[in-house]
Amino acid sequence: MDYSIFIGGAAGQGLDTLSHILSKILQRSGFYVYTTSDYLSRVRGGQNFFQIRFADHLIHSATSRLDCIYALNHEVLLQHIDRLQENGLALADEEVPALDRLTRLPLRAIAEELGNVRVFNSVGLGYILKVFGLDFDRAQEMLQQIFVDETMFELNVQALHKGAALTESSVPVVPGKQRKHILINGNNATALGAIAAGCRYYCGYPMTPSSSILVFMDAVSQEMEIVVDQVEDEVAALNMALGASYAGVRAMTGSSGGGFALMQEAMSLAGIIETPVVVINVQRPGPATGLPTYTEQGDLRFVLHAGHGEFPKMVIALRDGEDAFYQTARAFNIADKYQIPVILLSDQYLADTEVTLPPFDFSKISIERHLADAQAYGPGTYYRYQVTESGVSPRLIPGARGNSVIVDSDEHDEKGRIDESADNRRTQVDKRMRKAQGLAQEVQPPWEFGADAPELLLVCWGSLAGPMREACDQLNAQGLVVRALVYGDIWPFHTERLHALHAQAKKLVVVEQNATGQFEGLMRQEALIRADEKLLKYDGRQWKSDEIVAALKEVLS
Amino acid sequence: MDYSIFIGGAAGQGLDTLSHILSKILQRSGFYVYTTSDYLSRVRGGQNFFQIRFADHLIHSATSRLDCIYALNHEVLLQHIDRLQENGLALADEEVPALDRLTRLPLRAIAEELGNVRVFNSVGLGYILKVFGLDFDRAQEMLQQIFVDETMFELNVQALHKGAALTESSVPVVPGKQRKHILINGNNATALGAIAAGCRYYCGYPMTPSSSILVFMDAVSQEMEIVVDQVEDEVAALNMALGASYAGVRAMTGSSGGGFALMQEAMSLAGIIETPVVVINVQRPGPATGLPTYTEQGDLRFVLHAGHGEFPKMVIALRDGEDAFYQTARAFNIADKYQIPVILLSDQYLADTEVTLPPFDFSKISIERHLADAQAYGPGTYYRYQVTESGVSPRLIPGARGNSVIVDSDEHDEKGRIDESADNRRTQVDKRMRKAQGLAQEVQPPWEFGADAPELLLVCWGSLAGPMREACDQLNAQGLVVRALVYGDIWPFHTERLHALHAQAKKLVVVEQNATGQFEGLMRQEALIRADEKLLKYDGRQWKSDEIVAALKEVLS
Amino acid sequence: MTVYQLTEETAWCPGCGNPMIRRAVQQALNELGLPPEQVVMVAGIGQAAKMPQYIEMNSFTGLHGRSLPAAIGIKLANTELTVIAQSGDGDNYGEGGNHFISAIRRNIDIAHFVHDNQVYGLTKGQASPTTAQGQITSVQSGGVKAMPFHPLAMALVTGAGFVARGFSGDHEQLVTIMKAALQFKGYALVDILQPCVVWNKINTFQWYKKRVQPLDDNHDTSNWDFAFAAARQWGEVIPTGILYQVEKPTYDEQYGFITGSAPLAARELAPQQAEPLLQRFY
Amino acid sequence: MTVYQLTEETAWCPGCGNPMIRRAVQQALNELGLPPEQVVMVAGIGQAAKMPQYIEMNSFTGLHGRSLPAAIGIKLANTELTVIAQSGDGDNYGEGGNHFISAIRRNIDIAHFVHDNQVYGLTKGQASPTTAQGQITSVQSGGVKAMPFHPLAMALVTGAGFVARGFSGDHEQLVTIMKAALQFKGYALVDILQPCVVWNKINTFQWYKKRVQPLDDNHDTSNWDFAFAAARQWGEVIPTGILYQVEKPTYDEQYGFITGSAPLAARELAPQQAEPLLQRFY
Ligand SMILES: Cc1ncc(C[n+]2csc(CCOP(=O)(O)OP(=O)(O)O)c2C)c(N)n1
Ligand SMILES: Cc1ncc(C[n+]2csc(CCOP(=O)(O)OP(=O)(O)O)c2C)c(N)n1
Ligand code: SF4
Ligand code: SF4
Ligand SMILES: [Mg+2]
Ligand SMILES: [Mg+2]
Repeated sequence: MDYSIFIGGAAGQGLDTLSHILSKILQRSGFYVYTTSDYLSRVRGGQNFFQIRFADHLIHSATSRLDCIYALNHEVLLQHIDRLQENGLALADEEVPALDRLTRLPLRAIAEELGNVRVFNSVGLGYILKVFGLDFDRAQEMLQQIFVDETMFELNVQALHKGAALTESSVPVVPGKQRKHILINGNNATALGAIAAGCRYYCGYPMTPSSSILVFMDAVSQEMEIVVDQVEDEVAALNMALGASYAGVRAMTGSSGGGFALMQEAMSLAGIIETPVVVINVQRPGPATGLPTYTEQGDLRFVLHAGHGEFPKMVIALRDGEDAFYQTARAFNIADKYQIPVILLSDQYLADTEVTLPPFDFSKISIERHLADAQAYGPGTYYRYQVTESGVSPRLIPGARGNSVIVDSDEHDEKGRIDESADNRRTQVDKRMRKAQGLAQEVQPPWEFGADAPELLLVCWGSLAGPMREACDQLNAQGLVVRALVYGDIWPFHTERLHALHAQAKKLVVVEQNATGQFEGLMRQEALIRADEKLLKYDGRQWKSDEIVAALKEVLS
Repeated sequence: MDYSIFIGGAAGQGLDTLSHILSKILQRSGFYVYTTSDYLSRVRGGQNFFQIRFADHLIHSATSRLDCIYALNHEVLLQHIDRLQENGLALADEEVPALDRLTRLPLRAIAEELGNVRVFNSVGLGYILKVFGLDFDRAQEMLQQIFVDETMFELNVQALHKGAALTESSVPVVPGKQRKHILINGNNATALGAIAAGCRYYCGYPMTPSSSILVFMDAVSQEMEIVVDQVEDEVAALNMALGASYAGVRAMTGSSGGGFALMQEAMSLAGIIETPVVVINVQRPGPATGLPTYTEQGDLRFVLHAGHGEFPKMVIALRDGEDAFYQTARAFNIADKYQIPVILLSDQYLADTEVTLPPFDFSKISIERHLADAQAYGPGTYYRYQVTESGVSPRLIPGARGNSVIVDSDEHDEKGRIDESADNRRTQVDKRMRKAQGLAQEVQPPWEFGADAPELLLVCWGSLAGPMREACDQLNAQGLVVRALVYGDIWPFHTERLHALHAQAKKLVVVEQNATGQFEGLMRQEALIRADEKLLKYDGRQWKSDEIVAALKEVLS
Repeated sequence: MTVYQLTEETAWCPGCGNPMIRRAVQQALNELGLPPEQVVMVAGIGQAAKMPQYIEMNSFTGLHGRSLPAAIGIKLANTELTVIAQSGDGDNYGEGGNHFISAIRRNIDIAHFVHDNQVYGLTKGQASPTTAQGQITSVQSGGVKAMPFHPLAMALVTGAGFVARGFSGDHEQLVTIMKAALQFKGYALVDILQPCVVWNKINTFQWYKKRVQPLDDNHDTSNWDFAFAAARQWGEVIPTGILYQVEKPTYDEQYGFITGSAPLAARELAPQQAEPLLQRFY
Repeated sequence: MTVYQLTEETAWCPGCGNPMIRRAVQQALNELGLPPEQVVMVAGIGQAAKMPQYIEMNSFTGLHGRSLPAAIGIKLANTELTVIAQSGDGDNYGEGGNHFISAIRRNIDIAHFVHDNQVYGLTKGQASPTTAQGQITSVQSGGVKAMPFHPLAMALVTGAGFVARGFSGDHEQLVTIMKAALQFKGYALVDILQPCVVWNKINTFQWYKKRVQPLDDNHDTSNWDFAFAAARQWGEVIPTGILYQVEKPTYDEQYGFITGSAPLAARELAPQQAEPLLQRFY
């Protein structure tokens, strides 16, 4: 069992609420849910849509085919009706012009009859629930949560039932069995990961699609005792986070490409003052403003080479909600251990897509601060940049009696004082760069899916994990012998498995969500391996599993 | 004939004036001159020095060995006396403690006798001129230029002669014959190139070592009718330059790494609005503040991947003063032709080193604006982002009656209006990216020096050109069969000659002025060629030709 | 009226103040008879900054917070252009705060129209620098902690020669102010109170309507103290109109060569004209 | 006196005002008996910003223009620290202009000491935002075209609770001001007039000396209008001292949880404390 319901219309027509309610009902009814959204950069109007896929088995991607379309206007219907499955159902209000295969319902009429046009969507919801034979108790529960006002709640419940009364259950649905999953999007998972890791300071400047991290952090700020701050600009943001980290708290900031661009100088500062910090770039298509509400993996190389000058850093691409949670928490440990900036690379697709996942296991998170013991240092004996074999110097935070904690953006000596001599420069560069050796040990291999001795090796990274995983399954099911590598840790770069599988496979295809194949370039640079083919998508819409399959077949044929 | 004179002391002791006068005397006496400087980031004190090399043949590098040291204090003398040649001369005032091989002179005593301690250095200058049998007329000419005040001029001339009277000419010097050369540093050459190219707008925020471009541009602003503006910050700078360029003038801005870092978002803006602009990054060692007055090639990859999102750009590393002039002028043509940002990559070494060069040939500069003809467009028929085969759209500037010139940082349609559809996105990305094909045709091959069928291939880029050229000559003279490739155009990357020579040579060694071998990584990425060895220097001091020779011999042995 | 045509569709919400401001700009430009090829509108990013999308004219829509730098570059390159920087409060007083100060200090000859809805509209209602202290938003769920920014008082203190406050709901006054700003030689700030019906439920149309009070037509616009007091008035009464208007030398004209003959953008370029500069290096 | 030790050597020029300011900071810290482990000095980049190099204390020398953001981050992470942001006029009013406005609006509890030599010292004498209009420099060979920035007036207009002007040549007053600023709960601005003997030949020690005039010790520091007038006075007489001092709620304390018990930086971290947040997603 595996269905996709499409909800489309203009911004401001309540699509998001409807989609949220329906997704939650499906989750609470025990299905696996995967809800993607497609919205324009505007507050009202335009053509937006949500696509809710649900199934009785694990799912990892949106699909092109639709089983049900609920359209709030004519345009959106026309744009997507081609994707409707043979037995699919297209629904719209009577006001929408007639169309082949379209069922027109008196949604508005019923709502008006009930005395409030705004319950329009609840009529539609009732209809859909009924068609799929879904649980009305769950629906009522959700409506209660959303509509705090008792009369509005009652009205919506009535609308629900009026809608249901218009039809019969007609689509075969097996009862959902997965009762314990959470439904969460990537940004919230990231925020939870940060909080679990003990992040006490999060600041940022609003920027789609990163803003919801700021929103979530703010919402729990008091409860979790986290300083959450909307600041004057992104230049300030990273400098502030570094100040907070220097003073001893775990600190993080985030933005999308344009805001991340404004953090470049401070990124470099993190490098030389060796102050840990976690920064997330939730990518959207560029350049500049680009497509603010769509998705892309276009900042990979920009992020990899962020900041002027040379210093060790780590770059981790988040692959799905679960990964977002655990990797974000891990990022703080690595940042602290090596006293470096760790950059998380996410994207709008991962940020906004809501997926059912096993509840995150907070007991798996450990907090490793790697702070030095102030007691160990007699007065005046502490040197912030002490030269060590690992390149990591003992880190104290201000407050140690008798010892100053001095950080400086100029090249400095062990104590933290400006020293422009050639000898000192070499010593300190070498010290900082030695951290790269330890860091290389931390790198986790890419995820692998599919057949063991592959003829075809697929390589991708980040949020393509889900679609790729499904595509890989489908390809293998169709008789190809395919294995997929999905990179999470991007830098340092992991080469071992890539070399091994490349040696086995006849063909290597890289799949990316950008126009230039940025990861493929990195692969050439680090592994001297060139892809045989590159599948690149850069229209702002995420690869779906079936699209990958189709595109692959085309290049292979 | 080939001598190096060292002038060292503390900031504020007039080293720069002395060095400038001596360099000019040597230039005007017909020698080839190569003056490097080594100064700390402070206005007073510390240990700074200048090194003036002059010869009767072309020279391209500083050298380690010194023929004359003029030291204004004990410390600087101690630090450098080891570099003095066997017959070399070390000079200092009597107040400096005695030292083996040091000639102590009554510099201060004579100056005081003349009634002004500040003529101290002219006594020293007189001594040096005499020792090397140099022309006193030239000296007087220079003093006149520097000391506008008649009494000060007279006093300095007297000092000069008093100094000369202390010694005899002892160093064999052949008369210089090269009368037509200019003496110029890289930043001034760059500024001249920009002005020759018709740059009408230059803005920036002071930042060592880029500031002198701003200073020069300001000095000639009225004469050349160029708007030169010190602005509030580097974020503003590039946005302003883009505004100016949109309005129709050739515009440029510049900074060093930290300031360049603040221009990242606007770099990306240039990419999507397709507005030509030239930006120079005069590199200094990072990260962050780093070594503000020293040199490094540490920003290569940062610059290459500047700006979030994907868009075509060109990166040109300047190799010497002449190259700085011609390439800067060329950058404007390429920026205009492809409507892209062109980034010039210089560094403190090139910026500050003063070299005698053949006068720049302004008749070789052509100005190619590639502007469309407003007359060709009937009312409402002009589309700023018209889709073309080359990817380059006709460019009008505001002022065309009946047609609006619309640029937008959002993804836009041909007219310049926001269009977030997938189709339009692909169309516009493809259009922009097609420019890369034309751009690839513009790429100039790297410079080549040395033996024809090399056993050893040396590869470097940018300001290492000079030292590398000399090193290459020396190695070949010593019987090795060496050829050097010196990259100027960095992006798009030129591979043909590299592949050809790599196939011939037994060994490939990359020489860079950074700690991680950034260019070598690019070579792996673009040519799948890994260097056999990397010679990396990252102490802020430029490779000298003899140092390259020595380091090479070590890795080869 | 065929110039400065307005698009039929916009992405603005019904009830939003932006369309009103658009009408006012259009009318001001038309009444002044400015030929559209001589006018450029520069915007940042935000709801207000979508303005150039919806008027047929030369435009430069750049980065969030950076409309002023781009506008300055344009003006210096071609002083014959009438340059309008048009953007939101977040854009100009938040991300672009440093440019705002600097534009005033420069007294560059541009008209600066700020749509001040006291909120970040496009990004869904976070506090802007002009949001009241204590106001609750999606990211300030505990209420805004910072004190609000006072653009007009700031401008006056920093030496602005033209300072005005408009209201999207007072069309006629707004047109008058805009015309004066466009004709003013020097930097002219017009802070325009604008309701955002979706994200700002405090400073609604009614809220503004009740408070705005046009200044007496005959008040002395050269009286700085009066203007300063009016700029700082923000309560039951919010004075609107041209608070202050006194010309002083502009940045652009101080370049000397910039005006006269052709605009810089139209001057001939000849490399050899620069050759005499070589003399400095012989 | 063994705490806050001064280094013997500095890179400052003989005659520079910076060493005087250093002595004043040291004395103020010592007289207040602030334990050095509880104090952090934050600087940007510039001659003034070298200060932390030359005093033995906790310090964070960050980026040019960014001392305030770093200082704010530090304060929010540990409200028990006394945080001093100490940097130049270029740093704070030029590159860092946006942070300056924002720090004032936040009323964050830090002391802000600006060495105002009306020039960019470290980079060799270009105009800073406080350089007088018309003054000639290496990059403004035709004279500065922009009007100067007025930090004190700006701060008052933007709601600062503590605004003072010092002079590096009046040691005693400077120490008094600094002590008050350090003890003030909230953002405290001290603009310190400081001669730069190398790059500013106009605003010399003598120039300042002739003009500075300490305010009457007993003047009412809660009188905003008086303070504003004094802030704007810049001519034959330049009033110095604490112009204004009135406490209001600070940004930090508005977080509620931030004060009390241990500073944030010292609180225990336990991942499982966050587990209840999962409830929101069932
Ligand atoms: C560097 C950068 N940061 C953040 C954003 C996201 N952003 C776009 S518009 C906006 C706020 C708009 O507020 P305002 O300027 O007041 O305009 P309004 O939408 O209210 O008209 C923000 C934060 C961006 N585009 N670029
Ligand atoms: C991003 C950036 N831009 C420019 C610089 C170069 N810079 C260093 S200090 C300085 C000016 C310092 O002036 P001010 O803050 O007044 O300090 P002063 O030296 O006068 O004490 C500048 C422009 C820099 N370090 N970083
Ligand atoms: S969200 Fe607010 S500012 Fe934006 S269009 Fe709607 S009403 Fe106007
Ligand atoms: S240059 Fe000026 S500010 Fe810098 S140390 Fe010298 S006198 Fe002081
Ligand atoms: Mg707004
Ligand atoms: Mg200064």
